[in-house]
Amino acid sequence: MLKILFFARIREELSCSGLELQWPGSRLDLYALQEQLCVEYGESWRNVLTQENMIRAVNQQVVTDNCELNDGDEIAFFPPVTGG
Amino acid sequence: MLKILFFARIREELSCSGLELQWPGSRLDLYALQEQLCVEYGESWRNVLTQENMIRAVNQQVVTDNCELNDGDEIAFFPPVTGG
Amino acid sequence: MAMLENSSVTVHEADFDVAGLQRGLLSGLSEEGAIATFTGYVRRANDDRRVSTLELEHYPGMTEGSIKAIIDQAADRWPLLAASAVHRVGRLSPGDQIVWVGVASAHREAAFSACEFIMDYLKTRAPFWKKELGPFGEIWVSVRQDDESRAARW
Amino acid sequence: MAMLENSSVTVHEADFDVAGLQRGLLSGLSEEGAIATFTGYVRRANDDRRVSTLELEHYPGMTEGSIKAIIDQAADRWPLLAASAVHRVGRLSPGDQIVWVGVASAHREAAFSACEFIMDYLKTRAPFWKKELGPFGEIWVSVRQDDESRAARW
Repeated sequence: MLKILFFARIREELSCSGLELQWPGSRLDLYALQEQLCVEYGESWRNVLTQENMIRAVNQQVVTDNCELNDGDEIAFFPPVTGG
Repeated sequence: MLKILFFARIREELSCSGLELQWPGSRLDLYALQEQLCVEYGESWRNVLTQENMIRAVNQQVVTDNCELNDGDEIAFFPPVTGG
Repeated sequence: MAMLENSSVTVHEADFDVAGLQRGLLSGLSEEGAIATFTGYVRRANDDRRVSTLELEHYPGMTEGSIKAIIDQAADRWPLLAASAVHRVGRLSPGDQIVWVGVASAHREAAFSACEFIMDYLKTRAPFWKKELGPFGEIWVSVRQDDESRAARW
Repeated sequence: MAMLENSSVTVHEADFDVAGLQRGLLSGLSEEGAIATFTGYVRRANDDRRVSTLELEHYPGMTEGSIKAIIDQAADRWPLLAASAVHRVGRLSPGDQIVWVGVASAHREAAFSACEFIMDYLKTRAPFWKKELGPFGEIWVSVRQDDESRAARW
């Protein structure tokens, strides 16, 4: 299983705070997962998830490139942070 | 009248927290005043007041050179500060 | 990487008490000569937008973990005795406290530097998002370029 | 030279309450986005001397005036909304609070910089003197070279 989370503006634009996907049982990397979401949920999701300043985290660590995923991973998509 | 103040280690070394002097009625500068104190109170005062890192203030402003004094001035001698 | 034992990171909706948080940094051993703190407040106006409410969202788990990691990084760079961070989430109003960071050290240089370092990272890396609500409607706050360049200087 | 209207400088023997002092920096207009504070404490040991009592002496009048001047200098350099400084004198014990400086501004950069600037000057220019008492007898604290070089960087 993969847990996928969306925060802030991204959450609002997708009208979705998160979803769970069955682990495909084969190799899967972050960009393939993103492409899978874009295909499954359509053009509006593609527009959001491919935004230039999108931040992606795997298991609560920000990743700046593609990376291999594993069963049980938590993947998050969010805009630049504005805390403090 | 001149008000003369001593603080901290200087106060202890002189056993004096301050004194008042009649205004001489003529011109007086800071170094002349200091020399007058050294003459009046002796060698022990000279040793203290001529210490290399002595700080002098006139009317609560630190001065690094000699300066003209005026009737009513407040002159202070103290060691380097160690607040905070 | 060093682990600072006396450190805590809290994210919650409730307000916080700066005096109590500051006392929490003291060990009772009187080794602390210096505590530097920072408190962030909701401003009434931002870029001339009049703000009536601020909504703060975060990524539970990652927030706490990333701030803890930042504090440990700070403890690697400066000789710290204690550090904590508190960040509020939910709906806040102008004048409300948002964030508090406090750092204790023997001397002030380390306390100041680490407090500023933690705040810079908290502003640019910790997963919090602010939305401003007001007469203008709703707007997600965007990144201050200034914040990015401040964080990059460390 | 600018005069910062919301500023105060106090020297007294009594302890102080950091939360109350911090609240005193807020105007009620919610323009403050940031407050940076510094609290100095009496340490139990200094250069391995075990300190049982600290005696703090100052130059009444000049102390307040020189700190006020430092705050006004800070307000010239950074956009400040309020600043205060409290310094204790008399006999203090390890763990006691000695000094508090707090600065309010719209943004954190100004608050941090001004707070540190005021503290650096307070350590090197304001007429306070510390005497340490302990098993070693009495000793007037001497100037930390470090403090001098920190003040010189501004």
